Amino acid sequence: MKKENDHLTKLSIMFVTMIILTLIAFYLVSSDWISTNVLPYVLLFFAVIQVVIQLVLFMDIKEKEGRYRITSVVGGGFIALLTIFFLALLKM
Amino acid sequence: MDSILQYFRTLPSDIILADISLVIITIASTFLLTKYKKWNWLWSWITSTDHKKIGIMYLFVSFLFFLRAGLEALLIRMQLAFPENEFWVFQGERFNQLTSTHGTVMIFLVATPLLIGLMNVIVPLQIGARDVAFPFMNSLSLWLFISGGILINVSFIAGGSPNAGWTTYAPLSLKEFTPGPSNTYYPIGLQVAGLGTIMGAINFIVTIIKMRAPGMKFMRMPLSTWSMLITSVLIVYAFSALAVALLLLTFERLFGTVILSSSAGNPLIWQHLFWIFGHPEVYIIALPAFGIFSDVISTFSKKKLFGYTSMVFAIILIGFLGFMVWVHHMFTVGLNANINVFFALTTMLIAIPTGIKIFNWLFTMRGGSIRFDTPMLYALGFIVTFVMGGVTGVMLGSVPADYQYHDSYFVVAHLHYVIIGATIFGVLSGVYYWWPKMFGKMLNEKLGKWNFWTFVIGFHFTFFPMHIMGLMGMPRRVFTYPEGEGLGWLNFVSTCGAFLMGIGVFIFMLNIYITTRYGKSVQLNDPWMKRGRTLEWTIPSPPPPYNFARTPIVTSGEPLWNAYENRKENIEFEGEYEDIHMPSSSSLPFFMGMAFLIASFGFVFQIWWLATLGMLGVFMTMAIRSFQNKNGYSIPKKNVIYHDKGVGY
Amino acid sequence: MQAPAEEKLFSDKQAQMNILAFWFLIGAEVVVFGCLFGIYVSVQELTANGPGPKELFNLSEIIISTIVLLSSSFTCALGVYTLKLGKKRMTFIWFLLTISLGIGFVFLEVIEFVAYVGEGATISTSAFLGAFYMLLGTHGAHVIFGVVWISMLLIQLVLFGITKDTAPKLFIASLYWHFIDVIWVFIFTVVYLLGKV
Amino acid sequence: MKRVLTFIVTACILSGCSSIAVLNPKGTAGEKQLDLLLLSLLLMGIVLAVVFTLFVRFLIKYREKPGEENEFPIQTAGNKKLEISWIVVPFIIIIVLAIPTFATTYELDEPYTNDKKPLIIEVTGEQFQWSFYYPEYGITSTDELRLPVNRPISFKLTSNDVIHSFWIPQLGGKRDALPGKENTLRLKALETGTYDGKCAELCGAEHALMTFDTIVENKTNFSKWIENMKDGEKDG
Repeated sequence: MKKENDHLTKLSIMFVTMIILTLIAFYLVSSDWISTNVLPYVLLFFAVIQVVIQLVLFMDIKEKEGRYRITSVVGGGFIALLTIFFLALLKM
Repeated sequence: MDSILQYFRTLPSDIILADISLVIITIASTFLLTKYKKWNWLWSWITSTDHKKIGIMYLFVSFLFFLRAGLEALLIRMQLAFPENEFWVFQGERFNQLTSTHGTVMIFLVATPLLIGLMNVIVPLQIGARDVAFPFMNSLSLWLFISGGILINVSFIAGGSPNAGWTTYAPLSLKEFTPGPSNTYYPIGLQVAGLGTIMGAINFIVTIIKMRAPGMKFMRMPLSTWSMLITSVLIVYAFSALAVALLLLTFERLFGTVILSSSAGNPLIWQHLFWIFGHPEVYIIALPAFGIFSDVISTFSKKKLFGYTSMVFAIILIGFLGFMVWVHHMFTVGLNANINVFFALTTMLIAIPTGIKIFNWLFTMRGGSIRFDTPMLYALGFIVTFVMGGVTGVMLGSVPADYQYHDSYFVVAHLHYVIIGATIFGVLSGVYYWWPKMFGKMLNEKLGKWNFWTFVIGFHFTFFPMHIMGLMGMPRRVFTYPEGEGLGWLNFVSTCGAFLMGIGVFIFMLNIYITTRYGKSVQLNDPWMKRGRTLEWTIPSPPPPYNFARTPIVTSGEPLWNAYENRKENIEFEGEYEDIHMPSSSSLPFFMGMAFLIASFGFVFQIWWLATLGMLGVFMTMAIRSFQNKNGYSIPKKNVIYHDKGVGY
Repeated sequence: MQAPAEEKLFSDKQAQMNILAFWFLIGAEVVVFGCLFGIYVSVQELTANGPGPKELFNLSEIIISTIVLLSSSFTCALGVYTLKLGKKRMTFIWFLLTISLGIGFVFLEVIEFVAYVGEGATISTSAFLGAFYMLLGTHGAHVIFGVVWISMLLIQLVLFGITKDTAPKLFIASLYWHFIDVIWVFIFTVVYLLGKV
Repeated sequence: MKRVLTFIVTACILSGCSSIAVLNPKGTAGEKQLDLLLLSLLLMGIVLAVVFTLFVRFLIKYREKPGEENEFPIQTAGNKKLEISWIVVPFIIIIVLAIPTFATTYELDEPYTNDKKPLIIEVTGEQFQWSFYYPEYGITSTDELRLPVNRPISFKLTSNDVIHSFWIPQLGGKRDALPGKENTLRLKALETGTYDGKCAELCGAEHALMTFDTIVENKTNFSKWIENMKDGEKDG
């Protein structure tokens, strides 16, 4: 039963972390605390942290047959990034 | 009544002809089905969840589409046979419809599903599985493909076919320049078919990962299975990109977004999205063919595939690089030079894994004992044709030279060399090779050879001159060309070649008819004179519904061949007989497909109640499916034993 | 009621295959949303004469819907947690909470869109707005689909209890729900926050 | 090397291929593109020769002879050296092709410096005609493009409706004319004469008819034409 309670605590902590990250991101945008050149990267970094939390903790990506699950998501992510990159270049 | 007559008077004669033949075909098939009391038989196929039957239906339906698009190709060639020709009604607008639907149908509704169909039959047999992972979803994929296919095909007689090329570049494909339902059919029809394709691909992936027979490690899988695994991964990603592109076009045409318009948005977005899908698609339809050829060449040379490991890695590398080259379709749109050279390099790099495969095939034959049966002939024809198409591909990768080739007949020649050379030859090779496995009868060898030679010679006569036409300055998708540019005789040769190909296809159909009608059953597991190497040849032809009475235990990459070498008739089945659970057939996929069809018509013609009705049907069937838990039936052990001990056949 | 162990609930081969298949579907969806983001990013600045992200978005409203959706993801995780313990009642409650929060999110989004349209920011005003509505609309449609789907499964949960059939289905639906949340994190960051930078 | 290539071209022309526009360029860009075409053709010819030789040899040597039906040939799994060789050799071929490809791509992309006095022509495609505006002289011509020989030309391409593609095969490769965007194509005509110009991107019903004549003239004739056009515009 202890192991299960641990899991529950972990879930709750991570949930709180996500909320806090969101609020920090929100605060950073509404204040001039970080220069606008760096800010996008900081915000994207926060987003990536949240995604990793979701994938690993909530979605059990590393459990059974984790390598297929990770391959699938990473492959999709790679192609998505490629697409976004070249579509963003069209702005120029 | 007068107005209806008036309407028919305004129709072009080709559409009237299509209408009439549609009516005749409907009446004739209804009559025949009723006369021979075959409605139940038809229904048992429609609702089947057996991967072999679904595969055969895939093959059948896409072959019908192949005939349609092939007929269009002949019409195109007739219009272009002479300079300044005016054949029937196919000039200008109607010629654009011809080329657009020819391309769309051939790529989406012929090449892709033909291979999926063949692999649907073969992959589970090759890995020693009783069915695919999701038999229900398999049937659903089929019916979504058929619905999408019907939609694209019916556009011809209901409102006009797509007419902006198979690539449907914006802004030409937008409402502003092509009003009416024509180019709305394209995104919606392909969306439905594409959805089915993605499901099918996921099905293959899970089947191959999870349903292999005990002992069949990844590196023991036959090449057909390997290539289908990689192809399925490509489909999952590439068709998703296509889905977004199509969604975007749908929004542009139906809901008034302005993302692709030249004034408020950027039409190049379409080109990027389309080719992010479009280039991997080329490998989606080439890789399974490579797999088929690997198996066929190895079988008919009596040799183990040369460099198996490097073949597998070549496939993976091609799949990966396939996603990195799409901008070579856009070299002339004026992106900056850095982007162009990057994609030129990746394009050329693809030649390396492809070269690995070609040489491995050649060296598989070395030291073997080669028989020239029809499947092997197609494989050999493929090597010649595909190498030629491949080298022009490298030439096209050279950016500045591509400024000359781009959108000219040189490209038309190249793409037909690659796609017909790989996919169509591959499917024909595979169909000849596995026909006895699917139907228990050998296709006639003599007609097969006639089929091969007419088709291949016709092919080279049709497409080789196109290289030269392109270099002479003939742009693609033109319905006419002036006299005095020297293009006349080349085009005429090309047209003659196209008719020779048509004869080839006719002989193929004749072969199927004669074989089905008069052919003898083969009665053997391995009808290719003890040359079979892989698991599909260890079971009866045609296989029982459950494929393997006992699960085979695999100890090498070519279990059957190893058994032959040890002077045995078949591999040892070591597993126990047991009750076999079979998925029950279901009519839901059919109804879901039809609901999608109804909804699609609603969307195309913007009849919103019809669209809503159709979508409701879709969700209803999905909900019903969600509540179905236990389904399927059991074949008792004693029946399985009875059949397997050789009493049944 | 005896709690079925987690291993038993998901040990069925078919269930494992379903879960694996769903992960590949997620891979496909990643590309779908990647492309939608790509479209959005490339036309972000083409606002024609209509409002741009800076004028349009009101972050304090967005933060509420973000927290609503994040919480639904958390309740969903709790639902799976109790599901694995075999607690039917708690599972039901957590998932019910999840879909209620989902409905709340959709409600907030609809209000937001209605307000925008009221300001004259419609789907055909500019390329930017077109891409915005397409991205958000696709995400919203996913949320609605998820709500309907989980409701369906909850009915089954009530009818059949936690079995080898219902448990994997709920688990897969939870994966779907988390995935929607992942996408929202990016929408929140790329569309709303970066739109304001 | 160049000599061999020239020989091939000459042989080609003698045998009646002079009508193959791309192989018979009269413009700077077209010449560079032809060089690349020939280089890639040569390299690929080598590949084809190797493959077809092996192919024919293996087919003849290893076909099944009567009486061999039940024999078991020796099974070989592969050969490291051979497999590596057909990774390395194609790689070298690709490098040989890639370097001039890169160089030419950047070269063709390079803007003209002002001291070269390029003639700027603003080309607009619309369904289904081409118009050419010469800002230097303030004149516009439709479906007829006149160029002075030996003067660098900078085409500014755009479109009024859908995507078109501007192509004069004998002078050089094509470039798309996009609505709402400007593309540049640079070349220099090296010989007087009349060349066909076309639209290479499907643009609607009369795509095939969207052609224009390109007339390359010497300096005096070109000036005369300019004067005529100016008079014509005044009269009109």
